Amino acid sequence: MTTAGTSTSGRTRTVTPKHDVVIRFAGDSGDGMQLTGAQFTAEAAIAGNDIATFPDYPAEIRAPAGTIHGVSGYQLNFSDHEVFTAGDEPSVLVVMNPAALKANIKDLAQNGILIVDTDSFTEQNLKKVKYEANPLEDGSLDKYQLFKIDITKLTTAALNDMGLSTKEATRCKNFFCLGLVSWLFHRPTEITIQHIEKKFKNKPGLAEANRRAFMAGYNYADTTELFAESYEVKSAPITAGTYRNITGNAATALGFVAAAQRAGRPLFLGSYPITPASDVLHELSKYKALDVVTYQAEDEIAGIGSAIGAAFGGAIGITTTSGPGLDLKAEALGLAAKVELPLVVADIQRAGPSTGLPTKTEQSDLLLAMFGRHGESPLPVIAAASPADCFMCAYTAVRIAVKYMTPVILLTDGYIANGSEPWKLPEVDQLPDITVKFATDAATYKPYSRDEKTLARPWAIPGTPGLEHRLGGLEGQNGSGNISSDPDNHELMTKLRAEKVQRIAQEIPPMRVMGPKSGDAIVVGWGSTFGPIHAAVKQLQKEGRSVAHSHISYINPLPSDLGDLLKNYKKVIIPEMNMGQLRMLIRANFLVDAIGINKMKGKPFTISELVTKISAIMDGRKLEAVQ
Amino acid sequence: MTTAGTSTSGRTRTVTPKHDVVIRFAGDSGDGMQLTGAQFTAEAAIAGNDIATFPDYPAEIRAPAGTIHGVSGYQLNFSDHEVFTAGDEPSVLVVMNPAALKANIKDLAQNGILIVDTDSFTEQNLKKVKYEANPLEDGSLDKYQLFKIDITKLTTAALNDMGLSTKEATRCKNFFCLGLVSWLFHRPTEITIQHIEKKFKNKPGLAEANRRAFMAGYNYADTTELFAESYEVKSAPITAGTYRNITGNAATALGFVAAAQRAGRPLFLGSYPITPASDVLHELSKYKALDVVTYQAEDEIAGIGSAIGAAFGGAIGITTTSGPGLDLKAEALGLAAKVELPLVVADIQRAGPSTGLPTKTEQSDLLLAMFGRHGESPLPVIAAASPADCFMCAYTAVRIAVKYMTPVILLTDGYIANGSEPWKLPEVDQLPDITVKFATDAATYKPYSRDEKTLARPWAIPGTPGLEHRLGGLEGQNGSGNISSDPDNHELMTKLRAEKVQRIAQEIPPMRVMGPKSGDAIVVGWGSTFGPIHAAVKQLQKEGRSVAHSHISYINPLPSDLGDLLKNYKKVIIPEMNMGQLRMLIRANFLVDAIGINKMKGKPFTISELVTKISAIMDGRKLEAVQ
Amino acid sequence: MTTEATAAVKLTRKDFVTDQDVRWCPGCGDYAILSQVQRVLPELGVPREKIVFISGIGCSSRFPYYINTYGFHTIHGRAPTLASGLKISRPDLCVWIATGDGDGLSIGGNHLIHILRRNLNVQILLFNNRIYGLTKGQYSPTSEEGKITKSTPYGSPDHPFNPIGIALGAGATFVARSIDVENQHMPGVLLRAAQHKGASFVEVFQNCNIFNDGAFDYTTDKENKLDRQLRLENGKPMVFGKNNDKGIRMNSQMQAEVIEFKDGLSEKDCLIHDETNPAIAYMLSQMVAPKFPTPMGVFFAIQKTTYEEVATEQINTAKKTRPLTIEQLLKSGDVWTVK
Amino acid sequence: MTTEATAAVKLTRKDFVTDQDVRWCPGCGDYAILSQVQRVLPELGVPREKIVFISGIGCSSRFPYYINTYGFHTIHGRAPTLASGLKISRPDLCVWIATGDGDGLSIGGNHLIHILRRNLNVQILLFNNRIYGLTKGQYSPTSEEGKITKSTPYGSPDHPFNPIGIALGAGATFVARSIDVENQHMPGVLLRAAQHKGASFVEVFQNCNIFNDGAFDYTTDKENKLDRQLRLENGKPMVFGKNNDKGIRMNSQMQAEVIEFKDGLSEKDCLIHDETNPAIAYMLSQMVAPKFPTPMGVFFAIQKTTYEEVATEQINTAKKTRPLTIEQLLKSGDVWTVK
Ligand SMILES: Cc1ncc(C[n+]2csc(CCOP(=O)(O)OP(=O)(O)O)c2C)c(N)n1
Ligand SMILES: Cc1ncc(C[n+]2csc(CCOP(=O)(O)OP(=O)(O)O)c2C)c(N)n1
Ligand code: SF4
Ligand code: SF4
Ligand SMILES: [Mg+2]
Ligand SMILES: [Mg+2]
Repeated sequence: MTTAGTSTSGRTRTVTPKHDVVIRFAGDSGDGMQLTGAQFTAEAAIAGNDIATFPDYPAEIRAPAGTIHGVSGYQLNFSDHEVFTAGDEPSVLVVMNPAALKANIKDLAQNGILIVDTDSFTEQNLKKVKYEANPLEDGSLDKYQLFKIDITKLTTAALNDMGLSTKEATRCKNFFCLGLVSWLFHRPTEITIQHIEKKFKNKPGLAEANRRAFMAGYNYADTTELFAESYEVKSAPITAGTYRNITGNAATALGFVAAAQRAGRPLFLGSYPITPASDVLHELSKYKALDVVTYQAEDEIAGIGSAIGAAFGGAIGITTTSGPGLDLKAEALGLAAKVELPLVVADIQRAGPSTGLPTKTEQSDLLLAMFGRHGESPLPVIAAASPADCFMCAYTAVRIAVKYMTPVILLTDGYIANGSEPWKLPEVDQLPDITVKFATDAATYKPYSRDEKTLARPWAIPGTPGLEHRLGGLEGQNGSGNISSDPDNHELMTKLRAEKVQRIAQEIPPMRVMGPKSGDAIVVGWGSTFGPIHAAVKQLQKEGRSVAHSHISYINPLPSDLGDLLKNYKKVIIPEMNMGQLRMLIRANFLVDAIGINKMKGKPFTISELVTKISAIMDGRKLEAVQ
Repeated sequence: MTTAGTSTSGRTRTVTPKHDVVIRFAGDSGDGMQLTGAQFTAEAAIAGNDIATFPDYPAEIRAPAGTIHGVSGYQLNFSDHEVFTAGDEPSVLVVMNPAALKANIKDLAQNGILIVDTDSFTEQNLKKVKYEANPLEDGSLDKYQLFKIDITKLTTAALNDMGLSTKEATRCKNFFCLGLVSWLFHRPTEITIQHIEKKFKNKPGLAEANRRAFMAGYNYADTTELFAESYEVKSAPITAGTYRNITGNAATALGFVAAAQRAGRPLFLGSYPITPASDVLHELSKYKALDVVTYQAEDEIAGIGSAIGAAFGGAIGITTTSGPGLDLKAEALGLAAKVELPLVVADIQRAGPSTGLPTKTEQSDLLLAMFGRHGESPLPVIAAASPADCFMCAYTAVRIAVKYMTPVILLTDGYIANGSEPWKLPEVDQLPDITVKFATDAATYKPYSRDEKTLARPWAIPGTPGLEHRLGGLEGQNGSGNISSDPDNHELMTKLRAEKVQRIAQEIPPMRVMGPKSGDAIVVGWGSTFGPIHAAVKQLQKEGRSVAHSHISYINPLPSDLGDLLKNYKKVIIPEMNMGQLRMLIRANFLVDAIGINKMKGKPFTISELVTKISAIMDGRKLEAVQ
Repeated sequence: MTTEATAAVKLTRKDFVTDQDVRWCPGCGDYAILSQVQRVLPELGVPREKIVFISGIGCSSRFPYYINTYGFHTIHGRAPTLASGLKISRPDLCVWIATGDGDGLSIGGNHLIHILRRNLNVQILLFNNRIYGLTKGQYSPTSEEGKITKSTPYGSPDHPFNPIGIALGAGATFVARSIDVENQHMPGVLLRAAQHKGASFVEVFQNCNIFNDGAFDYTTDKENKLDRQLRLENGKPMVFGKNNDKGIRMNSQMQAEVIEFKDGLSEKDCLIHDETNPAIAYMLSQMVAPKFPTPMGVFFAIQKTTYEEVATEQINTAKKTRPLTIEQLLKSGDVWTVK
Repeated sequence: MTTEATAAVKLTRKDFVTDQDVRWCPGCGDYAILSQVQRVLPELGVPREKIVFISGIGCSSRFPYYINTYGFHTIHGRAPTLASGLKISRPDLCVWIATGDGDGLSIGGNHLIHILRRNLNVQILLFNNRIYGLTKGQYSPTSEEGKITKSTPYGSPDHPFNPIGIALGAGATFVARSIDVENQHMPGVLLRAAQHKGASFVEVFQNCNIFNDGAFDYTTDKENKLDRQLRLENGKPMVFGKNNDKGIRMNSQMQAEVIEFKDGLSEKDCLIHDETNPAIAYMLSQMVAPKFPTPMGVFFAIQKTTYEEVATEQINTAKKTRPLTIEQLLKSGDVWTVK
């Protein structure tokens, strides 16, 4: 239904309501598209839409301007109902140069809106990306609603009396774009202007320039009647509460801080920078006032080593990394497992093997997390399902580490680490309890005595008189911890260490099932595939399929009710952004012939590809046929 | 049947024939028991017995003399028929001090022969190991045939005119022991004497002292009529050929050299010392004349890094290590997998986790070898089944690495690395072909073009004009190898890398089955459990059980006929010196409910415990009941 | 580098340019270094196929992609390990390592000091921009104390490494320094490094204009650089300044000081640079701005055996003195025959 | 170590002996070091529970088991990493690191130089026996060139590290050397190390009588040791010899030489030891036998901020100037409310 609204300029305009919109901003790395995207996301969030985002940027800092490699993109899905992913295909695409067009146009929905900065379509730029003819002229974009705008020129014109260099003025074009789309989606201008003023409060010149560019874009859309209609996405029915839009990495950092605060212990992060994990380090380094020490170590081994040392001293020891760094932490993780100290290792997975595609996402470190240490050294593994879920998972990882005196591995990945969604702020005092109780009684203390319920050994920290003891990697006697090469004790300790991890199953809530409790198929996922799987299964259910979705947060130990759950469905389908790592565990544990849907493209699943493939499997068709 | 023989002294003595004997020498680390054992082994081998040995020594270099920790042992099984292990329990035990007695007596068979050096049973030594009374006197050893001999005194007396210090003279007591047991088992003295002369050819004084001590022991046994009877183990029916007794580590080293020689390439070993792998480094460092370079790197990462560098240059690159070192090599292994260079990583497993029990054996690095790298980076994994088998496995590892242009992981463990058995020397020119063909044609060369059959890319080494190219860990385009972040290419490459490893299945001979082709149970093993499993299954078959044994050498990829094979048996039983690592792979791959027998005691399975447990499982009894 | 330069080859700068797009940020100091290396390579008289560039991970470690020789972009910090294996097994190759202050001194510090100690005949170029470029701006082991970066919003608490000091401490046989923008100076240093038999360590000040812009402005400032740089020349007194009117003197307690040539002081009072004297090299490494001019050029250069020459010699000797075939080897030890 | 020594505690050597059997080889130099450390600890006035010994892997790294304080026998080469995390988060503790030439300079070289650079207030004892003891006799980074060991039957092709040189190059603030058998000398050095605020590096020559017996006999030889050791004393001329009749002089080109006190030469001609002068310290590190006497004692000692004091200060300042609760933190950023 189309209604008539009134724009700020007073003109009457046509406002078409929409349930959801997927918009993608794409430009050169230096064009500021990440900022535009983030700001437009904030507008949507405040308007009450449900949102999900997916930034996608190149491995190079600044690849040569105008090349495909240098293209940086930011996608936002905003809607009047619950959304689970940043959307399969954009219906609106904003591109700042030929490279961005070339790299993104294939994704744009048919008849989608395509906004282009014509100024950048110079012969030279076209040549750089091997366009023979100018696609803006040759009719090749006819199936889209093409809006050709001299964005650069218009921006610099709007700022021409400010005394800025051309370079400085040109930089503001991303705010011009923001103005355009803000008009297009019927956003109030005030919020963005407030933002600009806050963000650039120490640089009033910049604030003014960006404000002007923004309004120029907005007004340009308004006055030129560039767009025949504008759109409105109403607010979504969202649970009451206070929200903020959060990326997975920020949520992970906050989860750690909240846990340390609840435990009443200082937080020690030992880390070495690596994409896409570095932001957790950056975040945490800001929270010194909350007793957070961040230590940028000389390498990943030193990162985990320092965290173990800090844990020995009574701090909440954390180390964060991505795949290659987790490789390097293997030996020290084995030590932490053997000495049974609490520790959390967060692995923000990226596409491998080796250096791989460092800015792209993948779920291919699961078996490394499970088995990547010599000897028998099982460890708990927890995986976050969405940006906001990172908070609770990080919190839980600390809680379990401390309660069971064990290292815990937390898995997230580039997709949710950089992607964002609204996060309902928790009440700190309603978070699950984390109690730290250090041993103090010299008379009864034994380094390896065990708690009956958790099998945890006591945490006794230096500074406690009478509890002096020595830890180490050599096998030790249960109870005393003294070095022991007794064969029976080694077997006992091996089993105790395994059993301790198994006991964590008592913490795991029953599996939640979205859909029928039994039926033709259950789709089981873990980690960041939650969004696409959830949306795909919903759609299939709407189509009348007997299919359910259940998502695993605890991968080691697996939930105790999982095996029985799987038996209730004729087929078990496991989509993963790897070659079938969870599938292997499920098959080995439950002897079910789980079928995989595997994607190794450095990109999350789209809902539609999952819908297609799940259907195919349910129909007994070969997957190759639909690929 | 007992016959009368004539000893060297001319006396008539009673010689009892035996089918097999298990003898263990045990003493302080400094007592030279490893040498005595090895020499006695050589005597048995030359006499044509089949043999298997198991040395067992402490983690400390020299724990304080006389302590349990300092006890070092060497066990030999020699027989007139085929043997598969060093034997479950010794029937002869030689102990040099109270600590050795205390540590070993529980293993001695009932009525077994116990030879003791009484001189060391001083009050002080007894106290050190907490003997309240002298066990030689208090009747506690009545169930054995106890021979109390003043070995130390007799040795020094025999040497007293040689001008040696007491310490030097005392050191020769191990040769006195050797003389004793040589008499007891009816060995000719010449061979040992030749040996002594050869071994100490640069130290004529020592040669003379040891020769004298040896003869003193021999003659003492002969003249004193100490033993009522002596024993003879006839030669075993062994395939014709030239043999030598070899440890797993020596065989591994020779396998590598033979492979490099057949390939016509220099061998480069980059390694960092670690127990129990160091001996491979020590061995290889001797063979410079065969174009072997050994590089003792600053750590394990440098070890593998240097081997990859050497492989890039066209050498056969090898790195050797044990568990903790394999942890550290993970990241570089991923690089080697990505750049597809040939490389062999040998992991001589030891008991973990962490430092664990460094001198004890275990099979607990299997899943680390399989999955211990971030990203999808599958690699071939080969496991050796016995000391001599290490030769062919090492050879094969190189052959496959070169043929498929891939890193290969070779697993052995402390048990077979240090244990020994007779090895039938191969004819070098009859070993499987290893052909290295470097790319040279600049016109057709592409770094990532692929061989149709193996999917191997070409090996082009620096120095070849026109083939200049750059390798690296970033994902590359199939064909050109140029850096590529193309999503489809990443998926293609991931699948190609996996497929290449799968193709190795075409190299794998059909599974050999010992026993019925179908039946109640099949016992499946891998690695060093071969001996005990084989012997146990043979025994069960003799008892009329319907049980077979099949052993897996190639763990990745698994043999293509394995799945079908397993279906022919009602039960699949997998004994492992770990918590069930192969079992997990078998369950996941073939969805069979494989049952594990797991031992984590730093020691190999005994035949009898396997017999008991396999029977229990076949009878449907719970394993706990028999443990 | 290898001494087996074959005069026959006559290459030019262009021969060393690859077809790959260079993907550094516009304005990055790495471009200047690349172009100077490409200028120097033809002068070595080594055929292209005999040259190998090996790097770790970082912006600087992208270097090999842009040089048309053999190349290997390995993993973070480990370039020296691959270079060692390659050079030991292929002493005929001319091996270069390109690394950064993070790659070479943070995660890779150990491999760096060990390759220097072992004195493999390779050239090591350490691009020191005092920042982690590729991971977008965290501080590095050479960042100044108190530096504010993404990972140190309150300022770094670390004392930085002195790369020259580390190299000397590790026993390096050739240690030098140059600057990306000094295109008259760097080629000479690179050439010396290439000609040195043994491990050559060259610290190159490199500007990262995105995350640490201007880190070396004080030293490279066009106006004042002659007052702020001390150009080292072996056997020459340590003189500097726009008018060559300043120098370095050492007092009897081994303390260096800057003197101006007045009140009877002249270059005769200056310390003579001696590339073979470790104490002088070390003292120079400790001279930092603004108290001292920044020394540039070759700090230290001595001859020692290289690892690979000793290793190769051992093999050749073994082959001569104890020749062995694989058949003999297998049959060595205690062998018996069963018929 | 920590400066918060509490005078109240009065401990003796015995308080620091554990109930564990000491498992070194009889005659190993480690025993002497252990007993001297146990003698010095009571003098620090630090309660036992505030002391932590951290080690890697090696014979020497078994050290913590034998000292009755808190202890951690970690993994090979990584002791400094655990010590760093512990000391940063617990500046109140007195942290010691026990390491070997393999543990500290081979696999652990990088962590060692980084902890020295960051100047954490810990004491590092490097047991240098020039061999890998625990793994039964391979050569180490401090083994002499040409050394024949299990892994180098043809002799090692490496040039050894100079541990003192490495430490200085890394920017250590306290660098010293002593010998296992010198039980008069070592306690003084240990005490100085403990009292130094910042990372103290002490190289201890240690005899491995099983795999490298006599490695330091030349220096420790009872008859001649006074002629072969140079005992360093701050502010004193460098004099040595049985009759104090020899000394170290430095010429104008910064070359050290041994002089005998005759022909008018006396201790006045000798260089005065100055612990704060890096050039002197480095020159001393380069003096090797037999040309020079082996310097013993404190080579270098200066004051710099420690990592943990700056880190702690940042936290305290942040708490004061920008106090924050977890509730506030969660609600920071762009927050909106849905009703
Ligand atoms: C094992 C591992 N850890 C971390 C990283 C992430 N990483 C890549 S480059 C780099 C630092 C680069 O700094 P530098 O060597 O100074 O190079 P620059 O980019 O400044 O030239 C880091 C931390 C990685 N790729 N691998
Ligand atoms: C990761 C790893 N690599 C190798 C080893 C084996 N290893 C243990 S101690 C040691 C060397 C010890 O030498 P050093 O530090 O000099 O100690 P020492 O025994 O001489 O006192 C080695 C190589 C190990 N335990 N862990
Ligand atoms: S980030 Fe810095 S070092 Fe890296 S390419 Fe850009 S300017 Fe150069
Ligand atoms: S091997 Fe050497 S260093 Fe180790 S305990 Fe024995 S004597 Fe000491
Ligand atoms: Mg840098
Ligand atoms: Mg040592």
